[in-house]
Amino acid sequence: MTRKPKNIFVEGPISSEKIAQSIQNHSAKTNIGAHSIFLGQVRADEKEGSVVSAIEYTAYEEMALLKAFEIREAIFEKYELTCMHIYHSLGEVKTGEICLFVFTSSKHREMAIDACEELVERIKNELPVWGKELLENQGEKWKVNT
Amino acid sequence: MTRKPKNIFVEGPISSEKIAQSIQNHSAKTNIGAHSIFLGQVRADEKEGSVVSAIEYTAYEEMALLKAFEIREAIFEKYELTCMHIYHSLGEVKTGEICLFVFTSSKHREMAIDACEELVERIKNELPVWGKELLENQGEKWKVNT
Amino acid sequence: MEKLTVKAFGIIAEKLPEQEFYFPQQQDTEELLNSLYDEYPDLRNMDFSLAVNQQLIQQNTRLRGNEEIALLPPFSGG
Amino acid sequence: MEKLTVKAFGIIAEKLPEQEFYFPQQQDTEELLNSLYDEYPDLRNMDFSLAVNQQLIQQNTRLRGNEEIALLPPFSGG
Repeated sequence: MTRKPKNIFVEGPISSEKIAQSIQNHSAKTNIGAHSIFLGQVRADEKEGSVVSAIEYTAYEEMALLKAFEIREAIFEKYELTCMHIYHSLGEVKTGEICLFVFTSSKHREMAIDACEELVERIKNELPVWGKELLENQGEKWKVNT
Repeated sequence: MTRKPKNIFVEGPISSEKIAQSIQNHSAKTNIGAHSIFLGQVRADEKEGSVVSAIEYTAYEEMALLKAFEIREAIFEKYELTCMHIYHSLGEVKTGEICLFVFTSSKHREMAIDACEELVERIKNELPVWGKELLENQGEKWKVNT
Repeated sequence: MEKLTVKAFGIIAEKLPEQEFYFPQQQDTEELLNSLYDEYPDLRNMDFSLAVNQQLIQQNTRLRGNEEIALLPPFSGG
Repeated sequence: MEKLTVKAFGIIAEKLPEQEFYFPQQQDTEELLNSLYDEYPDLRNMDFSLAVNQQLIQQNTRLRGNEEIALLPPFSGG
């Protein structure tokens, strides 16, 4: 079975209902024993005398999807996983809302947990996505990942 | 502020709606940047010529709550966390259903991820909880954690 | 009169006539274990730990009176 | 006639008159960078990587014609 690049981008925030639905969808897969989930949430950081009210995400979409596919394949190769899902927001995501949802499932916990952690790290470092922090005083600041 | 032992036990499976609600409840905490979630799901393992259809959980509840509290305190001490939640099922949980829900939140991803992993490990090893696998052929087998 | 409350869990509970019962007070956990083995020989071949008043013990522990003793097979939660 | 398609992202896009534009074909990415620096001096002080046809490049890379070039400031997704 060949896997094809699939869309990872979601317009706006990722809802808790979507996350619940995604978890629910796995109840039919009774060889799964462990799910590991990572969620990125937009913080109200203080910046330049104001406070972040939202982040506006843009991406080089074609390249990001190719890269996400390459990362998926490498992680599937390295870990014994049943499923893997990646969702990243585009456009505006307000503070307190979810902008990244990474979900790995496996028979045993170690595989699911380690794969999820590596996936988050690679997504942050390798996907051509940019966040612009929108401040309460109408200012803007390009986000810098640490 | 002193924290008190709180109940971690849920009768029956943990629903995806409960997980969604728990995620949603954190949107007001705008100092959170990362959530790490672990879910344990009951597997349909083959056992003694049959297949697991459910696990029935029992616990030494008073001791388990004391121990969970001790673990919580140690993890809060070790990692910079905003929140930590632990839910474990008691009674019958069918294959494909969720029996363990561990949820950590932090400003940055490393703390949330590392704390969640350690928490899951300690819960599995240290909480006086037992699972009895109920087989499709009406047989029963006490679960052994590996 | 002082007495111990013994609680059994998991597979151990299935090997004893009752899951919770009173037992004569003992000096320490070693004496208790020997008395339990005499009373319930099935326990000899079983793997379990002891908790005294909800604290897991690793070595022989003095009993002062009216403790709650738990017989805990290997945990298998999660 | 062969030409490059240049796409700019993030803070780089804000420093250029357009986010996507055509640019005369160049021999390799080093020549391209120098031409871009001449045309858009603001780029000189900026930190960015190049992708050629959606592949990040780490060193000077030969261009054969009609490539899609992307100017990518440090990623900040998640």
